[in-house]
Amino acid sequence: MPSEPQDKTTRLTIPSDAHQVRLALCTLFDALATGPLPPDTRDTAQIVLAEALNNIVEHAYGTERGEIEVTLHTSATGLHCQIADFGRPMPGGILPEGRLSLPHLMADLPEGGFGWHLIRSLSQDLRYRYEGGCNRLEFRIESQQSAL
Amino acid sequence: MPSEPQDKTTRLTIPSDAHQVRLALCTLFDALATGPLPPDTRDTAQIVLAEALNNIVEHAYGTERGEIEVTLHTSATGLHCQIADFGRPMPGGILPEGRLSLPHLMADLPEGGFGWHLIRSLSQDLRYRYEGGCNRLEFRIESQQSAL
Amino acid sequence: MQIDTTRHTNRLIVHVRETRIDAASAIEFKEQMRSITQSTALPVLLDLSCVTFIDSSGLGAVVAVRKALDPGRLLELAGLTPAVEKVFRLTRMDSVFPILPALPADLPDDLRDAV
Amino acid sequence: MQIDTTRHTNRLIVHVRETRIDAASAIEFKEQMRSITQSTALPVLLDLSCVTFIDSSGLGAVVAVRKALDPGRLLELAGLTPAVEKVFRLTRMDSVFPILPALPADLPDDLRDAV
Ligand SMILES: Nc1ncnc2c1ncn2[C@@H]1O[C@H](COP(=O)(O)OP(=O)(O)O)[C@@H](O)[C@H]1O
Ligand SMILES: Nc1ncnc2c1ncn2[C@@H]1O[C@H](COP(=O)(O)OP(=O)(O)O)[C@@H](O)[C@H]1O
Repeated sequence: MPSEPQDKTTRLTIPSDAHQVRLALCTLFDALATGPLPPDTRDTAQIVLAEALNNIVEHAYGTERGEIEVTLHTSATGLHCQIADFGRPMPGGILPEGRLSLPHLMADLPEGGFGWHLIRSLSQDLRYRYEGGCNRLEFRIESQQSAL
Repeated sequence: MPSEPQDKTTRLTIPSDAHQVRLALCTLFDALATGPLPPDTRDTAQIVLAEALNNIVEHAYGTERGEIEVTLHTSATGLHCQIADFGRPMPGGILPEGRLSLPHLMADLPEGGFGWHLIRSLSQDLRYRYEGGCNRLEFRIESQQSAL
Repeated sequence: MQIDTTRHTNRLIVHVRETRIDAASAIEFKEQMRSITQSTALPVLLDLSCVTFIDSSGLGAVVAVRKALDPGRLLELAGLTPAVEKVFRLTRMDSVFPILPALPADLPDDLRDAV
Repeated sequence: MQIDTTRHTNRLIVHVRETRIDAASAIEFKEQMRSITQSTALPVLLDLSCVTFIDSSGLGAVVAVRKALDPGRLLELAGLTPAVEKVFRLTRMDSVFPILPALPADLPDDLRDAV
């Protein structure tokens, strides 16, 4: 079967830096704005990608220089994302749980640790593997007007 | 006399492209936001620089590729700007007058031609020369809370 | 370019959720405004409160939006930040467009006093 | 980062004139908010209507702003766009912050009905 007319693959290499991640997201999502994804799916995709990329900048590369490779593929079932980096592997070789804990006292509210909770809540088919010095993260953002 | 502590020179080379001009202005004025210029002067400077740079992209280089060199120098008397490009010279070798003409009918309103009027209204010591294939534009943005 | 709309007292309020209308975005602004304004016949209120910078190309695009509308249809501007206000004033476009000092409340009346 | 303030019915309304509060701007956001909120003791209403994207670093910065304020001082949020609303909801921060559906009118009363 030939691919759907809206099938499209985009590849991008991003230096490990918060400003470069912002620039890449703006470029990608400006282009996606005229694409086949509904607004809600686009927002979801941008949130998940931002969290995944910022985690790599902060935790996988940290103060080291490095590059992040992003491959996006739009199809009828959504946006398929593959992210590769050559930084530190995930602690324990597995993805963080991303459990949310809400304390009772305002003063105890966490100022971080929301990232993996957002990624897990908003993505499908999440997979991670570390091979040959390369972290590979894959997920799909479902293309539908969900109530999420 | 030693230079004032806030004296600072910034140099930047910008590819002739509207998006690159935007990026350069954002970078420059984000940095200036924490500098010694009052907000009103910063707005004025950004307007004048944007007009000068966009004119070069549109008229001096047009569809050709090219680079624009910007040198900014902050001093007690304001922001000194020098802009160089290797595109077409100004028509007749002199700066456009930038006279504003407001028609009576809405349908006759111009959708362009405001650029040089803004540059002339908001800058001091405006100078232009064309030498050895290079357009050189210089001006100063006065550092004061003017009523403009 | 993110632009969305709300309605308030029989006006289409068009919110530009961008910080710049400039040479890099003027064409897209015109195109989106055309499709938005063609979707209704309501008077239009353009909310520029997020726009902290406009250049002459952006100004030209706002003029083009005005000229593309039926001459009898209202196009008001609101929420001009200082740099935008300056460009409109220096080009005398502040005498061409009705400019409101701020946005009308888009709260329901019963909530308006609660906050 | 452009942030400015207005006052309305004894509240300091803080307008974030940026489209993003993200990992690239979270620190600057916190710093500017600290100096702004320290300049008065008024309750604070954070106007996020220009912000079309926030990530977990931006969210963490809003939490940090809340924690830096006196516990008795009100910090309300208003103008959440869809993507921002989604991040607050998924992290349950919508139950931690009072969130207003929209901004209170910042028009003078006599103009409010004219528009
Ligand atoms: N890409 C990564 N590489 C290595 N470690 C990571 C990566 N992403 C997350 N981690 C680890 O998992 C923890 C939880 O991540 P997250 O939920 O995004 O919170 P935060 O980044 O705000 O600390 C991080 O503090 C870090 O120790
Ligand atoms: N940098 C430049 N190089 C060559 N010609 C220019 C340049 N800037 C302006 N011009 C000419 O002067 C005219 C007036 O410029 P301007 O007031 O900025 O209006 P606009 O750019 O909207 O046409 C332009 O239409 C162009 O013909």
